[in-house]
Amino acid sequence: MRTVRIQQSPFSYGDESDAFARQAGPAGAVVTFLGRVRDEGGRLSAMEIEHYPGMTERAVTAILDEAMARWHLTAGLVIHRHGPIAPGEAIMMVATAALHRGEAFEAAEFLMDYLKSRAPFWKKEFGSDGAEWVAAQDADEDALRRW
Amino acid sequence: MRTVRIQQSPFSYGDESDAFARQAGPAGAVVTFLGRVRDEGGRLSAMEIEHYPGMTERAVTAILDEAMARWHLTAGLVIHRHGPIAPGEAIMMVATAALHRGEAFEAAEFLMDYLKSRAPFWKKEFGSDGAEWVAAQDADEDALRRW
Amino acid sequence: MIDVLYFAWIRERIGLPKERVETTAATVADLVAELVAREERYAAAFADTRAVRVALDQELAEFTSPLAGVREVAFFPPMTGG
Amino acid sequence: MIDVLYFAWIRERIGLPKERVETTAATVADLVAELVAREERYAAAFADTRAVRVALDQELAEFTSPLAGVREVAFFPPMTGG
Repeated sequence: MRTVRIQQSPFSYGDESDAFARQAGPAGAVVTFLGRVRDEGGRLSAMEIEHYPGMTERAVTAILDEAMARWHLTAGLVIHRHGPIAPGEAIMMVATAALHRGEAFEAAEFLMDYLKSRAPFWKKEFGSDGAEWVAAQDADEDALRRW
Repeated sequence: MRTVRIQQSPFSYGDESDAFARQAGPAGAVVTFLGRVRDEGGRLSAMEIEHYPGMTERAVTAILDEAMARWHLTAGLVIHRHGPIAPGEAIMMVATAALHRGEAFEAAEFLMDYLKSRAPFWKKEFGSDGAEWVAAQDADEDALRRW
Repeated sequence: MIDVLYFAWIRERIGLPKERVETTAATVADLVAELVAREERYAAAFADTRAVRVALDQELAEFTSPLAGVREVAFFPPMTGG
Repeated sequence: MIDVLYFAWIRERIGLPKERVETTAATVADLVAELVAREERYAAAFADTRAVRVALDQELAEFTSPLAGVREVAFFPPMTGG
């Protein structure tokens, strides 16, 4: 079972995790990751995520398909929001289910590394110093090399 | 916030994940892991987990304390069941929260590796071939060497 | 005619998210050269092409990629999802 | 007097989860030797001590560890949690 949702609306980490585990089949291991807006010690008042409708769904689905094939996942999920998001709110989550824990963990880390620099999302931060586009980190690009 | 629960009763992965994320403070990254009883293609009818009351809580708390210090977690959680558990049911979960995803993932994997071979739990499987204690795997012991 | 899309700070510098462009450019690099020659705001957006990524019909591509048969070109900064 | 606890298949082979033992054994290995000399079921449980782990007062220890001051000794197979 493969699920990709690109949406503006908030989602419930608990409800999504629960629903994912229920439909994950005979998997012994489920890993979920939740990414949230940090408040950077109060300096960040909001974040806005721009994306590329159409390409986003294609790119995320391709990344998830690769992870599912490579680590023999019984289920995989990516939810990623766009639009305005407040500090503390969820930005995105991934979930992986596999027979063994090593596969579920590796697939989840792979998904995060690829979503970070290969899915067409751009973060803009609004804070007390004004608005600024988040710069890509060399470390994020380097993270892809291990896969 | 550090939570260790050793219990016989089932737990809800969704509710626990949600509650964990809510109290995880300014963490940008939350990782949760759910371990379940596999049905081994229908050959397994039940599992029973024996533990060492007293030592279990001490050992699990020590492992979680080490993970929280080493990866600067803002919150950490381990729930582990004992007693009879049916195929498909949850055995245990861990959750970690950190500022960055790398720390949350590493801490969760460390916790799993250590819980697997350093917390006093023993699994007995009941199946069509009778009952058998699960043997420890050399690979589980090897997994500790990377930390 | 080709659809050209801009995202994030590239969209902000050029001042629009999308336009139709009449071009006979053979490659992405040729198209960029045409745009840069048009107006200062394009020159500003493409001042450092190492900071610009390109997709052709919604697949990541290179500046050397040919444009033959392509209907949609998108320019954007390195992605920051997750 | 010392409390001795057994878990999993070691408990099953010996046939009880816990007993109080009168001993002057200096180390864990000495205690195991005393138990093995008692009855066949202890010999069966400790036949391969590479497959037996020990905890002293709820902390993992070695067969060479001294028993002085220890109140609770536990014997069990390699753990299989998680």
